[in-house]
Amino acid sequence: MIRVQADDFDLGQEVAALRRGRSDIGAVASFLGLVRDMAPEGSKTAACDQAMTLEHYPGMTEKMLADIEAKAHERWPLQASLIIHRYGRLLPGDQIVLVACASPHRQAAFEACEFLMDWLKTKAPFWKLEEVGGQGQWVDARESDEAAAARWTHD
Amino acid sequence: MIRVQADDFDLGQEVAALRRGRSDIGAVASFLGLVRDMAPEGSKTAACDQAMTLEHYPGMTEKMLADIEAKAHERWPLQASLIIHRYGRLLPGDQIVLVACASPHRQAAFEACEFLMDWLKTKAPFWKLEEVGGQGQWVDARESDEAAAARWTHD
Amino acid sequence: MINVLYFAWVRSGIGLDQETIETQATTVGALLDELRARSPRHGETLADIAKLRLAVNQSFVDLDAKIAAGDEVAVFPPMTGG
Amino acid sequence: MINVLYFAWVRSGIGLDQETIETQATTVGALLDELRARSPRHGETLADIAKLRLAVNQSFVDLDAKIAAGDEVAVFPPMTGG
Repeated sequence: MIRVQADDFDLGQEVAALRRGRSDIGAVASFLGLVRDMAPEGSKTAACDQAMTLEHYPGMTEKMLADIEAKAHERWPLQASLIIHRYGRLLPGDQIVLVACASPHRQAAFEACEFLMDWLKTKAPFWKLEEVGGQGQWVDARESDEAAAARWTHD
Repeated sequence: MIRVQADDFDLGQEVAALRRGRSDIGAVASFLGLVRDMAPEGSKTAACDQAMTLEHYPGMTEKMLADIEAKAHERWPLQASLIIHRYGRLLPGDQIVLVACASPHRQAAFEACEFLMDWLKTKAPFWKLEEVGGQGQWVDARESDEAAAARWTHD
Repeated sequence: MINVLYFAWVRSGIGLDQETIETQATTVGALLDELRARSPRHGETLADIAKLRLAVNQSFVDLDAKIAAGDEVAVFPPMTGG
Repeated sequence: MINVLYFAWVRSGIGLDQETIETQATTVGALLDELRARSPRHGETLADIAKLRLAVNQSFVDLDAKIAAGDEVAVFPPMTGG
């Protein structure tokens, strides 16, 4: 299941819903991505003077997340999965993204969860605008994210 | 932090406690291990006629879990971590173990979480007794768990 | 008529989140050339193709992808979600 | 005096969860030999060392580990937690 929303979410409730009424799941791996302090090392800008705005491409975002999730199900024996990604204005400490994968065994759950995060970083149309002390700056894509996504196509 | 307990736990509350009051955490990877249906494929034994009893070595369990957690902190830049392992009689669908790792970046959080699960499987003194339709049987250790733990010592 | 969407710094650079273009262009590359000529802001923002990603009807494409009337074309920077 | 603890099928095989042993053994291996002689159940349960794991004072050890009066020795199967 995928959800793209401005609202916050509750990790415990989401994973509980994934598991509800089932006794065939042995493992649930999950990942929570959070807004970190954005001020440069040593800067005096307090967390309360920082914000991150997540812009996305409505329609394409849902399509890409559903594609990514389907790819994970083709590749690993997943019993259930969930991707929630927020958009809008967030503050340091806020939740951005949740990925959870359920499988009979732990390795598939872990690998699928990492795969989903790696692919989501490079395929889902989201962009981050960081505001620190009133200055807004678009976050550059990281080469390490491209490399992390590429590792799933070379084995 | 480690906890060995008979009582159940709440994933959402535990991860919230790990994060509380912090804005330097970018990633929380977590793993939830559950009791699965134990009846052989095709068997008619209902989930309600199954149970798993986890026995452990009080004292040594806490010591080994604390050792494993300390090893993860030496190896990855973790900001917080948590291992909760239950003992006693559990039913299909029940929670057995929770591991959560917080880090500025996702790769360290994922790797440390997998490392903790792999080491815990082979180093923490727990033993599972499965009861299916009144028959009790001690679960054999899996060679794949030994292999999974060994991969962390060969790189 | 092609509907063109802009996101992130492409949107703020051009100063529009979308515009509808009358064009004879049959590829995304040809459309981009036309877009660059629309204003100095368009020209500057769309100058370096290496910094841009393209989608037609919500699928990633290259410069030589075909376009036709009614398509939705999007121009945006590399993604930074997650 | 050595306090010996048994877990899982070692416990149910021997029928005890712990016992206190008067021994002159100075290694875990020698202690195991003495334990095997205590009863047929001990002998059978502790027969195959490949199926057993050993700890002294809550640390894993091999058969040649030294033991001394007051030590806590534990005998159990490979672990199956997690």
